[in-house]
Amino acid sequence: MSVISYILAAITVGGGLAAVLLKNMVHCALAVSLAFAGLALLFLDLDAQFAGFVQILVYVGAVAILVVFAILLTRSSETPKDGGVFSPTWLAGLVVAAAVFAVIGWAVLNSVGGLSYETAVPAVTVQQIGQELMGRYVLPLEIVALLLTVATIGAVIVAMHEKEDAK
Amino acid sequence: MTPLAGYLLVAALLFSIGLAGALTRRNAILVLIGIELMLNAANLNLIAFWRYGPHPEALTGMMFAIFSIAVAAAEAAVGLGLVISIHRHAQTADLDEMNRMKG
Amino acid sequence: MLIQEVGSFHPQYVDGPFVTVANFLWLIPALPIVASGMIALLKQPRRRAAATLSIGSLACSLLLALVAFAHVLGGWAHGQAVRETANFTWLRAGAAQVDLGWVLDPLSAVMLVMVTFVGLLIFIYSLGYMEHDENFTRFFCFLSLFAGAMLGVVISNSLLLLFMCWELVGLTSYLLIGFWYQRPSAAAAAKKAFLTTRVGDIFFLLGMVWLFSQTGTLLFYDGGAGSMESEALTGLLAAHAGLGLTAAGAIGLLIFAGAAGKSGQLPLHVWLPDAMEGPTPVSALIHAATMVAAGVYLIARVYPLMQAGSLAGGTTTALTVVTWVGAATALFAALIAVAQNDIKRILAYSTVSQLGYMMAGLGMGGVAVGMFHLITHAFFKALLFMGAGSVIHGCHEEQDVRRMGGLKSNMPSTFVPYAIGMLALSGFPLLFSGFWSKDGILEAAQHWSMAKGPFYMLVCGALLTAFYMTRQVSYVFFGKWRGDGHAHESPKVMTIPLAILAFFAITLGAVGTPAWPWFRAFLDDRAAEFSFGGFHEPGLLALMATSSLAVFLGLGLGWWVYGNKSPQAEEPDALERAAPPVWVVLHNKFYIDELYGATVIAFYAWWAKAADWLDRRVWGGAVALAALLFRGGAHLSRLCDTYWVNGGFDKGCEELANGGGLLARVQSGRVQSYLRLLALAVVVLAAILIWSSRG
Amino acid sequence: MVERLDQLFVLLSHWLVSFLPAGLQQAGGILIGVVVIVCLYPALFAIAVLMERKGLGRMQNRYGPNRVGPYGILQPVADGIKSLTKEDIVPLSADSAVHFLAPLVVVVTSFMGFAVMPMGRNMVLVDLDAGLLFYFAMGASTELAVFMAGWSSRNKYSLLGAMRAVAQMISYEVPLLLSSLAVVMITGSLSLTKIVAAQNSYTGIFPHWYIFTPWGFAGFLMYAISTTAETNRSPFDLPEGESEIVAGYHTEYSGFKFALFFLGEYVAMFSISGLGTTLFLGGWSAPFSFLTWIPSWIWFFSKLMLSICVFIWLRGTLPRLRQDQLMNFAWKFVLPLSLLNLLVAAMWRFLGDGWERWVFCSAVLLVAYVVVGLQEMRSDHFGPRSYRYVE
Repeated sequence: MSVISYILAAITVGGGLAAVLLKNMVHCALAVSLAFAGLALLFLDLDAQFAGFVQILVYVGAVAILVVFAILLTRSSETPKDGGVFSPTWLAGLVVAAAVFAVIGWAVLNSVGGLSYETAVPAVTVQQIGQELMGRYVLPLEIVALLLTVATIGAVIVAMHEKEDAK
Repeated sequence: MTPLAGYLLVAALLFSIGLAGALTRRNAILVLIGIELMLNAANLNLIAFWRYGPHPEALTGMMFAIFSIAVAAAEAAVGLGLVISIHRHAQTADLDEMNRMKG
Repeated sequence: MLIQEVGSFHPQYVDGPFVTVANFLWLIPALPIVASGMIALLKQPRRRAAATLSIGSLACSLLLALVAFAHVLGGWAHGQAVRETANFTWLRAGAAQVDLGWVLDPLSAVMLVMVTFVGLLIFIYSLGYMEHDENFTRFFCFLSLFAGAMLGVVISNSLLLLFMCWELVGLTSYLLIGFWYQRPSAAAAAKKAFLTTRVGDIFFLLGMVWLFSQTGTLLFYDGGAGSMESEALTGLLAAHAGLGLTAAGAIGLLIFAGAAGKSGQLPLHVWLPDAMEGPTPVSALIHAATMVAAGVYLIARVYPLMQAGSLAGGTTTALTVVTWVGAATALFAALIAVAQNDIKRILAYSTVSQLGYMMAGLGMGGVAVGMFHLITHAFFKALLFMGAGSVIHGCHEEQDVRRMGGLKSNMPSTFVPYAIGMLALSGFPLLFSGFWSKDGILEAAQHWSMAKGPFYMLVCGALLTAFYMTRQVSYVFFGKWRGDGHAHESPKVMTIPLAILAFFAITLGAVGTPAWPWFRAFLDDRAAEFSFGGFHEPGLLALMATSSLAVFLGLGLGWWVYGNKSPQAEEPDALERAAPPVWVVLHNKFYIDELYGATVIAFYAWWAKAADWLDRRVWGGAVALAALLFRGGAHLSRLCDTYWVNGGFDKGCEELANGGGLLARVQSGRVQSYLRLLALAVVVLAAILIWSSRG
Repeated sequence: MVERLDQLFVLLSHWLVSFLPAGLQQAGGILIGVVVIVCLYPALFAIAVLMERKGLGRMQNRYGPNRVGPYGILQPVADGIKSLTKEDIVPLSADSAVHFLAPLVVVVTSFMGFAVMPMGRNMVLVDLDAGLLFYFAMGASTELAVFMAGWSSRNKYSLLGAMRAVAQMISYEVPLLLSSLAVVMITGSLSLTKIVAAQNSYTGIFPHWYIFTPWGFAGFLMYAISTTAETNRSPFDLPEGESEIVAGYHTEYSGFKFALFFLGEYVAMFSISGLGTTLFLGGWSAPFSFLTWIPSWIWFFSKLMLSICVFIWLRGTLPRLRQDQLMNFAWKFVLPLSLLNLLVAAMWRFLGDGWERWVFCSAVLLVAYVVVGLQEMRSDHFGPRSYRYVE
């Protein structure tokens, strides 16, 4: 874990925490996009170049915008929060999250500790990815393509402004 | 502590932060953001295992991450679409008030 | 009714050229029964229709009977005795089947003619007698029914069919005796008659069932398989029935008990005198000619059974019993008749005594002797009863002989036939039929191998018969009129039948004289030739002399004691003055009724009380107990239902429901709580996995 | 000589780098490249602004700015100084943090594009294998910045402008990607240097630029339309529609932040047209075989300035599109045709050499353009405007 990775990890976790803790919704959205960008950089740090750029393109480019649009459409940013930003049973949630982190952390430390491979940096070219996509992963690719179209149409229909509502 | 364990820990931390966000925040969109975070933590795990795994040239980890990103995007779109339609219907994005599915 | 086969004949019998008679034999009883049915549907005032229907049907039956008789006579004349049967299966239950049928043979032919002829005369007589009675139609309906039933008894070839008609006859006698049911004495007499004959019928039933179980069939003649035929009889003889009796003997005795009940023999004779409560034609028809004769006819019909096992000339225990009972009844009834004052009651006891004669004749002399006396007795006893009827009618319903007298002059057309009848009954020698038939019995009694007792009893009986008949005639017809008002002669419709019967009372004797024993031959299927040699039987003339002596002695004694004296109604009877204690005993009929009252009836009363007690206390108690138990059980179940079921079970269900409510609260609808549970589950699962893998 | 001239800057940087210790050399080289880009493109920005204002003026039959310096040459300097000295007013209710960040993000993401741009032979800062993907990734994040700007200034007009801008950029990003994909499919690589290398050959005197292929020309057309929309320029400059929503998302910006927005906009224009030239106009390759002696970077920058002139020319002539017309045009005309173009490029590649593929591809594309175009014309979108009033 080089210095850079530590920094990037810190940025990502900071973004995540900010996204969760901030009061203003838009700030949360921006914080989360920062986290996404940080994560993309982590990917680059892990020499997964293609994944990193895709992460930026998809998450920072599209999902963040989507979240922001959602926030604006549902006017979440303006409505004054009477009961506070957190739900009444926030403590229970926190405890559970902490428990989950403890368990996973403990599992990670106990299991993967032994797997220290100092492997060479895998030189991954887009060519190879293309071959893989069209080779072994052609079926998942088709399915994801279908899924994306269905999701888009679905989302549009769900969120569409019915005519009768307008009247 | 090996680099892999480091990344896994970061991913676990990010995952639990996402979970905490999902569990504690009142607003539906924040819950979705929490879920996105958890998904990304999972991707980080994948890439870390791919990078420090035995056969990085097999590209499985990375491919898996890429597909996961694609699917997550679709999921985010549908999720937000739902939230928007709920808001239009129930005039609120507050999760506690959306309990019409009560038993 | 499925007519199974036309008729099974003995191979040696060959029937006549035309259709067998047996086929239409059933018409004879059917006609009167159908007539009675139709009369029953008529309205009360339809008197003319009822009379024509019943008399017409009986006339047709008479014609048919004559045809049948001619057929049998023709057969007998050709030397082939005729016995035609027509049997059919009435009931089939699994393997066993019950057959019915009818038979035409000399015995039944004779009876058919007698019953229909006498019946017809009595029907015509009762037209006049019952003229003023408003239940005219009902009377004729019962009469036709009775005639049909009696004819049924005569023609039946099966003991079961005979028994059925036997019961029907009993029923109609009850109905006719109790015809004037307004009078309590008539109702009581009817009931008494019915019950005492029932006692006899029960033994008859037992005998019949036993016969059926032994031989498997109740038919008399069934082409060799009938119960009266040799094959069945040998079977019966083989079976022993205890008390030294063979099955045949025992069954015979049981059937004789039935006959005794119906024919009023000694133990069961009490109902016959009381039956005089019924109208006189009823008494004439039923209690003189036909019904009482049914018992004798029954014994004649089952004679092969009774006689089975007797060696040549010998006799069986059954027949000896019949004889002794007959002789005893004859003497006993004759004694009582002497001390009676009611005109019909005297005749009733005379009938009982004559039936005793017939039974004794059957027992000692065989079927022909008994039957001949039955036929002759039917005619002159019917004559006497109808005569008495016209006397009562004439004296305005007066029945006590002591209030009559001197009717000789103002009721001549009644007096003459009555006198003929009286002479025939008492057996005036040579001229009258009574003498020949009684003589046959006395001859048989004389030759009886067992004992001389019955012979002497019968002779005394004959003497007494002559005595009480002269007493009656002198009281009624001689002396002065002691009644109130004046007696008037009965109309022609009543006196003509008397004349006809009187004619027969005289001529009928010719058929049975020793010189030309046609009747015996006819019945025993032997050729009858006319020869005076018959009289040369050893001791026959001596017998005739003694019997005539007895008759003359009786007549003379009677005229001497009573003659033309016509004592006042209140004066004690001449005999009473002579021997008061004897008179009292005889007048009260040997106190038999009182005896029965004290023994049998008392026993029944006690037994009824005991049964009632048993029923009320024991069974009633048990039922009450059961009821109590049930109520207790119901109470118990209510208790457990309220406390245990409602308390426990329902409450348990309630708890469950609440638990369900609790569980439902988890479905709070809040997404985050679900997510929390999910995460918690993951944590727990992971912990378990790690813990288990570490271990 | 020609070679040296061509590689002038490359040699220059090598020479500078040689002064650095070995460890840092590689980093130093990249640093020099960055510095060059950061200085060069603002200079070009100044020239472009001047050109635009002078060009527009001339088009509108008037002189452009000619007061400052001879023939108005120094106008950009004047503007720069003005923007630096103007007071930077931040609205009270504005979300100061986001408000401050917005212009920065815009400018940074715009400049990021040049990292992978081959401006001359061997003159590319970072030769990424997935160069084009990197470029589009950076391009995608500008929308977020625009939104931040619009939202943070808490102004109805700015928010409305931001929403319009974001919607427009998203709509046209998809056809942009698809049309460039055609080029990637033919060359077989995402790396821009390989794309230029593939075009850098000549048959006779004519270069193998992709624009001279049927699918290339159609692709370039779609690309050009998308770029103008992507940079909110000319017919698609609704976000700053002065007449309706004042200055769009940068209404509340003044002073240097406004200048930054302006700079960001122009740098985005430069980078996207630079990408266009590398993809379709052969990047730094000479137009004719006999002109190869002229240094490669001159060709690159001349094509670049030519594109800018076209932008200015478009701005001067075409009227502004309405929002719904704009959106429908994107989703119903540009997107389907770029998809079709992708198919045609695939057919082009597998039909093999020979005249059949020329005829076939061009025929298909021609028919498609005519049909879809007419269909679009007839639909009411371009007819008289229909008003929907708020009930």
